[in-house]
Amino acid sequence: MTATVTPAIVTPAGPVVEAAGRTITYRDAVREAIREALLRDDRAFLMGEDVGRYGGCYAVSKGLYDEFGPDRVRDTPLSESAFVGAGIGAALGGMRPIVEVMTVNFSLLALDQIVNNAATLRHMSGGQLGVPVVIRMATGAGRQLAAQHSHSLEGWYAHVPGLRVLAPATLEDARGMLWTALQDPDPVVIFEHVMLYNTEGTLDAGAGPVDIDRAAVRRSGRDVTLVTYGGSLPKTLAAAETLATEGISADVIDLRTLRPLDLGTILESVGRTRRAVVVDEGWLTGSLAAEVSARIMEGAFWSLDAPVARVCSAEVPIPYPRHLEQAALPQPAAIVAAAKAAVGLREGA
Amino acid sequence: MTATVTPAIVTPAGPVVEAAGRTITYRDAVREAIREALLRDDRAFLMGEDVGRYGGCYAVSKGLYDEFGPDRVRDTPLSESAFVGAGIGAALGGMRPIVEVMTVNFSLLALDQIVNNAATLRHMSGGQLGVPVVIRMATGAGRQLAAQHSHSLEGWYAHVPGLRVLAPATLEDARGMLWTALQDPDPVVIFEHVMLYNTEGTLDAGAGPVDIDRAAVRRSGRDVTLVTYGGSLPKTLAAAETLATEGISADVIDLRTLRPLDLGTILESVGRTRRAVVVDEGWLTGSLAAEVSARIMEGAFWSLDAPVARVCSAEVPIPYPRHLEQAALPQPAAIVAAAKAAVGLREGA
Amino acid sequence: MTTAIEPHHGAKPHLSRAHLLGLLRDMVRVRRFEERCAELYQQEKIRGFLHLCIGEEAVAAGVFRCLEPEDAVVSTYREHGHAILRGVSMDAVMAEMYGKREGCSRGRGGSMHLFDAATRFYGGNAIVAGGLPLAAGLALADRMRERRCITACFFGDGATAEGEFHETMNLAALWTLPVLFVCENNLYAMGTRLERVQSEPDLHAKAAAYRMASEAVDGMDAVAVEAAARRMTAAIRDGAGPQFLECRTYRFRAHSMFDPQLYRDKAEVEAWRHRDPIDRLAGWMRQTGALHDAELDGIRRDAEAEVERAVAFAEAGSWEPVEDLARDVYTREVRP
Amino acid sequence: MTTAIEPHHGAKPHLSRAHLLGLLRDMVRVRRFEERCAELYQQEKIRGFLHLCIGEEAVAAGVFRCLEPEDAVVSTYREHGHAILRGVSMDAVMAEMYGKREGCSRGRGGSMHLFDAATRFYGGNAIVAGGLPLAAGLALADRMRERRCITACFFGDGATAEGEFHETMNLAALWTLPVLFVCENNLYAMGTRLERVQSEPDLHAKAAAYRMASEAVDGMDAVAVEAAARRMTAAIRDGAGPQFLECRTYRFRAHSMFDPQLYRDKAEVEAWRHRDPIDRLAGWMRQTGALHDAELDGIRRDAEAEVERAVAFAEAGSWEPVEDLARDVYTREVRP
Ligand SMILES: Cc1ncc(C[n+]2csc(CCOP(=O)(O)OP(=O)(O)O)c2C)c(N)n1
Ligand SMILES: Cc1ncc(C[n+]2csc(CCOP(=O)(O)OP(=O)(O)O)c2C)c(N)n1
Ligand SMILES: [Mg+2]
Ligand SMILES: [Mg+2]
Repeated sequence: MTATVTPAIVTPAGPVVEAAGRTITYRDAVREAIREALLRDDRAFLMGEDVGRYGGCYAVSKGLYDEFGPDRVRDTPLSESAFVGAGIGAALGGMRPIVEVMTVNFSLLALDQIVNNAATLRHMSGGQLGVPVVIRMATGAGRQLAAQHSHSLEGWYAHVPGLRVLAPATLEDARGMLWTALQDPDPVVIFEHVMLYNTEGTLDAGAGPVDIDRAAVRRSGRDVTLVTYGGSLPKTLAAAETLATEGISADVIDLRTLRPLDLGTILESVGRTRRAVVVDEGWLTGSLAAEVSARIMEGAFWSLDAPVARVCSAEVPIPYPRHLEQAALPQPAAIVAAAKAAVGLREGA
Repeated sequence: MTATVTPAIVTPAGPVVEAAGRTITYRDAVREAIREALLRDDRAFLMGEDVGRYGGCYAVSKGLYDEFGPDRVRDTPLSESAFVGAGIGAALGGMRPIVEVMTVNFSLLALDQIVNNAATLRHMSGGQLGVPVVIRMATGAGRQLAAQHSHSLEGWYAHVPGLRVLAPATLEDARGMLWTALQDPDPVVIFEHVMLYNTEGTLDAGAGPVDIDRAAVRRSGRDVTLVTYGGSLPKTLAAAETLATEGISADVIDLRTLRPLDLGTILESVGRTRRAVVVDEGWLTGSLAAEVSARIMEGAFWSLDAPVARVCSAEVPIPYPRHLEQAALPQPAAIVAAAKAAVGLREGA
Repeated sequence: MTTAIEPHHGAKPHLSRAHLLGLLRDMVRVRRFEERCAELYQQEKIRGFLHLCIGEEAVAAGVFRCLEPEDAVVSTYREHGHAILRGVSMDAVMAEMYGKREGCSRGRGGSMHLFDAATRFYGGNAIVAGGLPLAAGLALADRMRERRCITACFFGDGATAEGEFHETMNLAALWTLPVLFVCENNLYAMGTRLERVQSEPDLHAKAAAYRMASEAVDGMDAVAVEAAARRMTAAIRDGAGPQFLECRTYRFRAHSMFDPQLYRDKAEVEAWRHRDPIDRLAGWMRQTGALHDAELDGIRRDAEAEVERAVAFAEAGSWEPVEDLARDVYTREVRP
Repeated sequence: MTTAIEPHHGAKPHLSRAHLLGLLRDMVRVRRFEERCAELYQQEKIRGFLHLCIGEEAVAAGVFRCLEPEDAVVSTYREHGHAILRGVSMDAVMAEMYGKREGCSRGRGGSMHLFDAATRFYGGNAIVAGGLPLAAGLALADRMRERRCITACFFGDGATAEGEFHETMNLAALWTLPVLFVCENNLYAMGTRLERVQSEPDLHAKAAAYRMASEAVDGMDAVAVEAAARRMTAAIRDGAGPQFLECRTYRFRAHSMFDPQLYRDKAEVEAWRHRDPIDRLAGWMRQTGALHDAELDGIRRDAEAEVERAVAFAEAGSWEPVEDLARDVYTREVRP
């Protein structure tokens, strides 16, 4: 039995035209992407806790078990290390596993496999072995799930050489990144923010794979660059909207790929606006936002008219009650304030 | 049975006078610190793989098993999650466990316990519970142990609210930080760089507990601030020495405590020198050095005469052969070059 | 799948009428509390994840009768019953469900993270099997401090597949730690049935791999649970080392409030409902003349009243001020 | 502690003289290779951690006779013997020990990380028990691709305490994956003896917790190992699911080159040395007239020559240029 990969009519990378679109949720978009993968590549299969009969803890894989059966939509025991490691092993063995970990907090139980095996095997074997596994997981807060279900640890994954890390923030990316990731001969980790699953929008019926090498400018402006990704994109766009009403126009950059970072897009923008605010749901200290800030320091220091600011989560285990949870997370008001402070600091105040 | 904590003649915090000192290794200093803890506090015990009969994989606990017996120097099965978690539980139950994890790479297997339990229990329980555990582990490269034994992940731990993270780089700190850490009602993680264990020096016989709240200025200078910690301190001091011969005088700051960061000391120095280089054995992207750079950006942007530079590890799983391993790690020459570049860039080149 | 232990068995403890009434009262209180929680969830007074133990009350009722005040408890995210029967005030538990400052975790934890230092109730742990190492550690501390108490550690059938289960079982058995491992086997881990994820679905048999004593009991029978737990806790206190108690039970409701239960037949649920632990004990007591209808009504009314008081308490509670968000992350505040 | 399986047993495979000579040759090659490595370590030609399997050669000798070229292998950091008997060229293994570009991992891995895609040798894994999930995954891939091959997965006694062992055993048994789990029980995990860290020191008994077939054999007896491995691999190929083979063996040398061995008596080591797997097979063959002294000398000389060729190859090898440090971190180079 040899691998069958069916070529499909692939829409070119880039924003999909909204014409002929249909209304769909982010969750549906992820599901369609998984379905396409299972249809087109018989080496692909989905594996994880409750992905099958239950339909996925966030209902992402609903219906796929009935369509593809228990082999290709494979329920696993509660054993994150074993099934993530088995995904890595299956990738070594020529499959294209899509492994779902319910939530980034639980991925700590599988981190040994991801860091010590998936990320290192190619280099450590002198280039002989490849691990084309895709690991998807939910991340982020906002559903009042408290301190053991609300972390945003994607910055940690972005620290690890050997991994590629994606954070789809739009319907197009939720729909398109998976197939591209599956073509990657190296391990890819995809973070889906829990607050995005219910996002609705219009997606072209022919929407397909997207490029995963470049950050996207989601809104163009002159005065300040707002850099963000994932679940913070809607908040950042809302902040940009507010800023616009106050006469400040913002470039909004969606990183999309957290590793490797597309520095070109960031530096080009900061070179124009001379100010930047980085928005990231990770805890402030040691956040991915720190890396972006340091890179801007290194690559655009002489263009800066103000220090790069960060809007991140408060340094607390996320608490349960809504008012405290929301207070702990980056909010549009804080982004607006940081952007205004940056702009106000023009000409070395 | 109630807890007995024997007061000891504690030398005041701060540099220990070298008079009346004896020659001793970093390894010996850590051992003495553990011994003191076991002698003074009957709630303290050491637990980990091969800490007992074997004497510790880096020979740190040699002799302690014979002196204190199998209850207080407790060999564990190979099960990082269970014994680190048991340390957390024992701390909840009123003990003062010192848990040794052989190497930071293996600590990934215990990360769930450290992040989801140790770091969150106090906050999540509304302040009712405390976890006074101390977790020690070796970190870093330099012994040609290759890609699964050479990571420097202390920056990850420094990201987690609820943890305190220490990196003793000197004999005094190796000797003195443990007792202070054991007095902390919250979890403390201590990183011992593998290349420091054999470091020899003179230590005052009465050396004891040291403060863990402040960074230390290990060398004073005017032209540039070099910020570092742990195993990179000797390299950074060597670089400062070279710089001095070329007429550049450097402040060398040893962070000592990686969380919470002592920003005051860093910003005071950078305010004077107006330039900084951060040296960190972690992989560049997402390193602790990024956080330090971002903090300097935020706190001292207007004082900077050059972008803050970073000297970190190359973004590769550390390879085995010596020439490649050394090429992957921060070296004095790179630190010197970065410092000279920063100084050369005076007056906005 | 159930064992032969029945209320009329010989191994049972002193089954005074008062004792049986106590068991019944315990289960009714938990049941009523959770039914009310389900309503409050619909009203959005309670948010986040809510896991009910309705149908499984006999386990907590039986086990907690065997614990002393100095003993410790480690539980899961399905722990309302455990907390209440451990003696955490229902007011404080309900206020916690609301996220109010008067809650037993100051509102920070919610349904999944109930804590109470006074009764040594160590959570409320929402990482499946993540509580087990804590239990071993608590027991180790008690042993090293020469306290004669034990730690009861609850977890589900799903947890037994996790590495942390295995590592902790070995550690506890090796060090003969005073832990009662209570596996609440309700046949499902979320939507996945036991046999689909366990190569050995006879869970208590796993204890043999650690030379740990184990037993499986009918978890729908509070008296059977208590009888087994009493034997085991006595053995643990006598230094016999940890014991593994598998309670075969069933949850009548969804896994959480987001679960359409497509993975099991209504008929299966119905069949188990016929074994409702409350009806069963009440029925048996009535048969033997140990319970009159009026008494059961009284128990229900009392529970109802207690729950309503708790709701009122929670409603009247206050919100933690936002300025206190970072309180209790550390004891000493040394932030930069 | 050893089982009754002896070379003169009935269950043994075709014990042709050539076959026995082959087993002997295998063990001698590995032994000589590692003795030379110990010398090279003293000369600082080899650095880092070096774990020798001297004394344990019968395990690899017996098991690898039962593998087909398409089968996969997952090993530990004590894997020189596994790699060599799998068929990785000794030249490439020795060059790897030196860290040379001609090494089987391009010099990047060293002693603990031997890899060879051509013989499906998947490491060389230095996280204890970290290889087990990989083995399950490889076997799953083979099953899904309808390849009839199996995966042999080696690990030590110490590994069986880790959560990853437990999780993988369950997964493999549940999915009837074609894995041969080979536990090299040498009684010690570093300096810690089995009974001090395992509540159930009879390791093969642990397989029952997963309904997995298991067996313990005398791991100092290559023929016994081969006989058991042959039965088990045949069963696995026939679809019987994973099998657990415990080989009771002993390492004659230190855990690594940094180990003063304070944790065990010289007498214990001596006693085991009397069961040296090479002497034992040679002695038995001599007794039965299947081996002449000259032949054994020949085998030794051949091994010696092969090892010296490998040393020369390694010495003549080249260093990866520093500019290629970041090569092979990713396939596509898309660094910023
Ligand atoms: C480590 C981990 N993995 C996954 C989850 C998500 N999850 C929460 S409850 C649950 C099912 C647990 O089943 P079981 O142990 O039988 O307990 P029950 O819910 O039936 O009481 C799962 C998969 C989790 N909380 N933690
Ligand atoms: C997860 C992990 N913990 C600890 C270590 C350190 N370590 C390396 S080998 C070893 C002993 C392993 O013993 P065993 O599994 O019996 O194998 P053996 O060395 O006896 O062949 C230990 C503790 C490690 N490599 N990985
Ligand atoms: Mg269950
Ligand atoms: Mg061993």
